[in-house]
Amino acid sequence: MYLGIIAMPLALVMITGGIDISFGSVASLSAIITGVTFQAGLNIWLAVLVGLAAAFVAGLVNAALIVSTGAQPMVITLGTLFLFAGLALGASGLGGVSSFEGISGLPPSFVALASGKTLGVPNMLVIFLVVAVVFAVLLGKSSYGRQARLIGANPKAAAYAGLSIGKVITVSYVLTALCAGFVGILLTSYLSSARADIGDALLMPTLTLVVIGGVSMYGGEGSIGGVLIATFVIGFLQQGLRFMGMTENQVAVVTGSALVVVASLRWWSGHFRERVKNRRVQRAALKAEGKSAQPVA
Amino acid sequence: MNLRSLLRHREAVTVSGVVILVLLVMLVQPAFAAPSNLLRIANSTVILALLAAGSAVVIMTRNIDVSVGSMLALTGIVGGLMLRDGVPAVLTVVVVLALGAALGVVNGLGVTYGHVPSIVMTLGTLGAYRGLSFLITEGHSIENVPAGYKAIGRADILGVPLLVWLVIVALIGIGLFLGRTRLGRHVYATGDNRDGAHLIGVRTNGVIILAFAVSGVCAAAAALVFLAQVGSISNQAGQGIEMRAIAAAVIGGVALSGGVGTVFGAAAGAVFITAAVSSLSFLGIPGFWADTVIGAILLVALFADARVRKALDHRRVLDRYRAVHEAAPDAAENRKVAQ
Amino acid sequence: GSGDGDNGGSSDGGDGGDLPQVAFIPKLTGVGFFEAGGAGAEAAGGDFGLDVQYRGSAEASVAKQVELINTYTSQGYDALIVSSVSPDGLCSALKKAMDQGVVVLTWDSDTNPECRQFYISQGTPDQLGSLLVEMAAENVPTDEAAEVAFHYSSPTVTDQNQWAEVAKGIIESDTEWEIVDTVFSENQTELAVQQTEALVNANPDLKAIIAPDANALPGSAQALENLSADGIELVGFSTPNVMREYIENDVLDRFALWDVQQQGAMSVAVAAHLLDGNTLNVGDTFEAEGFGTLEVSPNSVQGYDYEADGNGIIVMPERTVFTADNIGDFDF
Amino acid sequence: MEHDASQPPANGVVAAVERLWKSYGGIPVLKGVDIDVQAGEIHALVGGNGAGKSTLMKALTGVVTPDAGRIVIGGSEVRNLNPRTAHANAVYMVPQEPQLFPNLTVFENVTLSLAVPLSRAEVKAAIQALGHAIDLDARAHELSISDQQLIEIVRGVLRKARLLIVDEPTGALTAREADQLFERLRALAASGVGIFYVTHRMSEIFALCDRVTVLRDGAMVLQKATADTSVEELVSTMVPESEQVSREEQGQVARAVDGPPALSLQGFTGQGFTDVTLDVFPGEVLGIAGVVGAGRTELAETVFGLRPGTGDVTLLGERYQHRSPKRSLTRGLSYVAEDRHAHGVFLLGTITENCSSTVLSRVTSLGLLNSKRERQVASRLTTQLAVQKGSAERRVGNLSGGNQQKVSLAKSLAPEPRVIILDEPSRGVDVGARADLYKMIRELAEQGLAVLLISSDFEEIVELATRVVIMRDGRIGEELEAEQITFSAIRDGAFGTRADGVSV
Ligand SMILES: Nc1ncnc2c1ncn2[C@@H]1O[C@H](COP(=O)(O)OP(=O)(O)OP(=O)(O)O)[C@@H](O)[C@H]1O
Ligand SMILES: Nc1ncnc2c1ncn2[C@@H]1O[C@H](COP(=O)(O)OP(=O)(O)OP(=O)(O)O)[C@@H](O)[C@H]1O
Ligand SMILES: [Mg+2]
Ligand SMILES: [Mg+2]
Repeated sequence: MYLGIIAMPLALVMITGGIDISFGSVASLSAIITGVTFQAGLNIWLAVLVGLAAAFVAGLVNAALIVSTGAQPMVITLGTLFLFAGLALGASGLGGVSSFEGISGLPPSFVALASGKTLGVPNMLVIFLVVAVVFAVLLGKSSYGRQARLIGANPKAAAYAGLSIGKVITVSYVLTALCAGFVGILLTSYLSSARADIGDALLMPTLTLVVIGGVSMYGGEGSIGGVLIATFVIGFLQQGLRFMGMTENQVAVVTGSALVVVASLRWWSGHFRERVKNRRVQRAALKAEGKSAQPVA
Repeated sequence: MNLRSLLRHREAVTVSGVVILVLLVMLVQPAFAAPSNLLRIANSTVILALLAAGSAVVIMTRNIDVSVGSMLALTGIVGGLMLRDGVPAVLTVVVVLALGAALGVVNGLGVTYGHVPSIVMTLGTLGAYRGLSFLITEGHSIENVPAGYKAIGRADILGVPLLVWLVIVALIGIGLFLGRTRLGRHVYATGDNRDGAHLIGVRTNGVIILAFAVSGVCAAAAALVFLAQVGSISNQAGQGIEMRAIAAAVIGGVALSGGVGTVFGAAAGAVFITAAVSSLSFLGIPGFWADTVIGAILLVALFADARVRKALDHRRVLDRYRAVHEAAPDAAENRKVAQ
Repeated sequence: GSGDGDNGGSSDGGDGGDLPQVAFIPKLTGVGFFEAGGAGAEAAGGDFGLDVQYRGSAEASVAKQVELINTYTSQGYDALIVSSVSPDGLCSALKKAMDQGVVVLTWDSDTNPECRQFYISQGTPDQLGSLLVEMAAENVPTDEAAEVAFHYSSPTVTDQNQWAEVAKGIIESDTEWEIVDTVFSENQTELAVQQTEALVNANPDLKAIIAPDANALPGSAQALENLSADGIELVGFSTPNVMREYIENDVLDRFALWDVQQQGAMSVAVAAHLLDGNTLNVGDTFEAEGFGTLEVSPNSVQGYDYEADGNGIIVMPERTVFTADNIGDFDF
Repeated sequence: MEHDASQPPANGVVAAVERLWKSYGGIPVLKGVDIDVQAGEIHALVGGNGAGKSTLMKALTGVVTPDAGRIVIGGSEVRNLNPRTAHANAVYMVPQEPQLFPNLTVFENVTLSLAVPLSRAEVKAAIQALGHAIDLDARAHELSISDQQLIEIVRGVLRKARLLIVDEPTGALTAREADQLFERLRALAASGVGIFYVTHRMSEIFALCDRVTVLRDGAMVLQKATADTSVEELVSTMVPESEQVSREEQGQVARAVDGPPALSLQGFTGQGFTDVTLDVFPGEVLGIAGVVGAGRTELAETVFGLRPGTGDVTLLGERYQHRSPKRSLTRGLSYVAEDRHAHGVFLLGTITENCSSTVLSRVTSLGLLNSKRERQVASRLTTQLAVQKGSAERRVGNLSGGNQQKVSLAKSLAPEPRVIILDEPSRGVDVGARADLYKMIRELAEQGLAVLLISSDFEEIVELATRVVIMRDGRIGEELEAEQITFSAIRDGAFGTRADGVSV
């Protein structure tokens, strides 16, 4: 779920042809800043706003560097991955907590954010579905999403078509950072402790969801629906395998192989379907001409 | 070669980055530029440089390989087990490199004939290979690599560590292969325009499989270095190193969009990263701030590089147009003659 | 049957036959230290009639551990014995497990005391922190100025930071030493080698490296071997099998550890005692087969204020300093 | 193994396909086509956009795998053909869209495709023989689309092929370069090479080719020696009667001279052109003629706001500084890019998405796309431009070249501009569609649009322009009006031959 919430804006970034690998650090940064400001005496919900603001700024930094230098987003966000992670550590130090302790004592109302239920439905599921709907509409139905897709498909043609490339790209990185910050705060609520390393393990699994969801690394292709399906399928698959008593490493081997096999089958099944269809039209056309088919090669 | 044409070579920019970094740190701590320390940095870079070079070859074909860390672990564990159980070093080296090639070929086959996007394929094997290494070791790390083998890690020729020499030779080999041979040029062509390469008769599938195999061999070579330098290996070895390897390649001028870059650039990028990390101890920056400083160094370097590049490109466009227009009267002459 | 069975949560969930199921969870798998603890725990399972399973994830992360804990809780395991990567990160998951009647213990690395019943400790931070300084002081006189450095896994890991803090405090108050740097190697062996090499080159007058991490210590030893640096004293915590050759090659003189296999086994013994329906409180003693008499200490030995019934710390009786003389006696 | 092209095979037939079928997604594109080419023959292949010409040629070179049918090369059937085996059988195709390696140098681009290494001098000579000098060390992505096309052709002619296929090579070439190409092709044919020549230009068929085959909707509808047929016959078989549009009279639209110019440039200077001053009035078609490399594309892109430039621009009576594509489009200036694959269309997008890409704000309410309005825009434009029938949800990347060009046009017409710059608008457009296009350009002008037409096809300029300026080496040369607009006048101006009194 947590992964899914970041996977969706990340999908957006990748659809514009970019990539953001710094989101784990942004999650940490936002979590720790929320914790530190809370500890300094701020109301927890105001502290959450401060944490989100930090994430917003982090997103702007990513976007500004990428748009202004034109360097590859992968390396820029690698730089900010280190930078934000370091700042998160630093912030916890400045907040007077030793970085390894984390900040606890968060109010129950905040802890209930991630682990509570609303009308019997887990809050996390509600949040996840709301975010999913927002992004599905944004990418599938809005002008912004269309522009993102067109920019990813062909940035030069997008420039010729008068699209505001800088603006769209900036929004996509800022959204990713905001969602990452939000996830950092949700994890803080879930673990009822704000820590500077909370987002460390998010990168690879989130990236996996996005690419399994069918988003192209080179931009222009992909949908939120795919990411959504990937989130649930992978989640259930791993949970199920664990339930069957597999060790983490066996789970890793099985998920890894399943991933590859499914991706391959997706292509091959499409290929065979197309061939069957083409054969059928050909036969029909030949029959109409009153001749018999003579399949060759 | 004047400065501008030098700067146009991306590797040269990365090397200058390293030099500038060394000079800056030297101002604070002269010991940083001591030959012994520079050699140590070179020695520490060997593993990352090999992985970066392998990643670079794959990236040149417009694919990506995030499984290098897992391949390092798996091949290293097999190598470690063989060495520990007394298999001769030469045989071990051959088997490990062959295993690396095989793991790479699996990636390559999945990407070409399996039609799996390379990021998905190698994310899959990232998990699978590491899981396998765990299943082989059952979680135990492999100790007691024979001292004779570990001596390789400390041997030197003319004061420069043997492993550094070996890696330089390997890089030159790969570099010559890519730059000078027909097949090597096909690697670039495939990454630059796969349809176009297919059209002129390049075996693009073969080239891609080859690139992944090279990456696997590089990871296996890195594993052999790991065993010599570290003397033990666990199934955790190389976890998360794939991103650093890719970053090194990109810093060294390899474009993720394919068709551009050299293995020397990738290796220079690796040196840059290692030098930046190890400069911290010399600058007296506590480990606590390490990430912040590394991030800042990287971003400043990228920013400066982008500025230089933009200015150069601008100059080049102007030069081209000037050349076109100055040549124009000439061209008109030719046309008349041709009439 | 389950131990604190008042909630009637779980009898024998899963498919583990009739034996109560116990999950023994390391910070991460693939490290000799944890593997040894796991082996000790699984072996002890047979002695105490428990089905002990050593389960962990390959990376040390809060999220992974929470996932594991939740999985085993919902599968109806009877006891969880965790080496926590975070003092409070696992709290809500562990509390949920306790609410369902699962016996929750920690070993090696503790959580906040309210999130578990008992912590099977290898030693209090005071014991281990001063042990580090004592070992270094064997070869580096405390009354002379000397440069020392720390090297362990990460600024966010709990136990190592606690030991280091105690050690740093002692160094500051009781010695003339100066702490020049603290470096981290994030559980990566090759990084550990490189960090120590850089450390040594950057500080030519360095006299001692204190590496209380099972990965940083062998990495540092290898680095000193690679650099042929003789004048530097290296001490720390790691397992004997990993360090044997460095002791034999005289790269370092001594390092310490507790018997981690025994720690695993002891945790299982405590779990078995609780699953038998017994209760334990601070000050209680009980006989555990093979361990003699164990005593429950208050949480305060670890620096906590928290006090509650059925909650405390069980400290392992002894820690071992390994030297060339005794290392041959150990195999883990 | 390369075959020596100088030895014609015993059998006169170099290559043939028999009963070839190919469908895409259940839609047949080739319906059992039979065609062959003789040694020494130049065989023209013509047909409307999307008739299947390129697909047929791709099948012959193994780029696409046919669903059924036989491919015979040099007398024996070749199964499982792929480009490599095609090369081994000495078959080579110059593709319709350049497929160069953008990051490799020109020299590498040429030599990589050859089995025998060539020296730099040889490559240079080969390029110069077909056109003008191109820097061998330039990277292919720095070349204009016409230069890229030229390099593609050079690759083809240097290749020792027994069967050479050229798919619309002259689309991006000027008359002179085309002439040089023809000479070269004739020489190759004389040495025994069989050549398939795909084109939309009727004149070329009769000037160059021995035999002509007309393809319509994936089926062969006519095959004759060129001597036995006529333009009229070809056109009428290519385009079904019902769809034929009567060719417009040569009569040009009168321009409304009175009133201010719609677009006016004063002392305009930028990369590749200097001190350009010109006015375009509403209702006129101003042709800008010139040879490849004259700087016309740069001029257009600078006005449109894609490149920096200095000097005064007045658009619809207002000064237009701080130019950007977005501002241009909202202020009524559109540009149809020269390189449609790189700049013109989104190959991954659908026809509808392409059409609406320039008017997204108009089909959006409250940030959400109104798909009904979007489809209306798209269907109006696709009908107007006669884009291939079928679903508007097709990917543009799957359309034939000519139809892609129409989509590129549609995209620029969507914002209902007052001034439109067309850069090589009819490249790759078939005869029928070209007539439609010309008619449409005239109509646009009649409706009061100011049209700036950049074209290297001088006939096109003659046919459409009401006024012509000639650009050479980045400067505006002479201006031609009314009767002065003739093919030879333009050619003389463009090549600068008039000044020396050399007649052509
Ligand atoms: N990859 C593809 N997928 C789906 N349809 C395709 C694909 N390639 C071509 N087509 C369709 O096949 C038909 C024939 O295309 P082709 O490119 O052969 O036409 P053409 O005769 O060369 O036209 P033009 O003169 O415009 O170049 C068109 O309808 C086109 O849309
Ligand atoms: N991006 C670029 N960088 C450097 N030089 C370029 C670039 N684009 C084009 N040129 C060069 O500038 C010159 C003029 O370009 P271009 O061919 O676009 O002119 P043009 O008059 O529009 O010709 P045409 O429209 O007939 O192709 C050519 O020699 C070309 O190689
Ligand atoms: Mg075509
Ligand atoms: Mg042009």
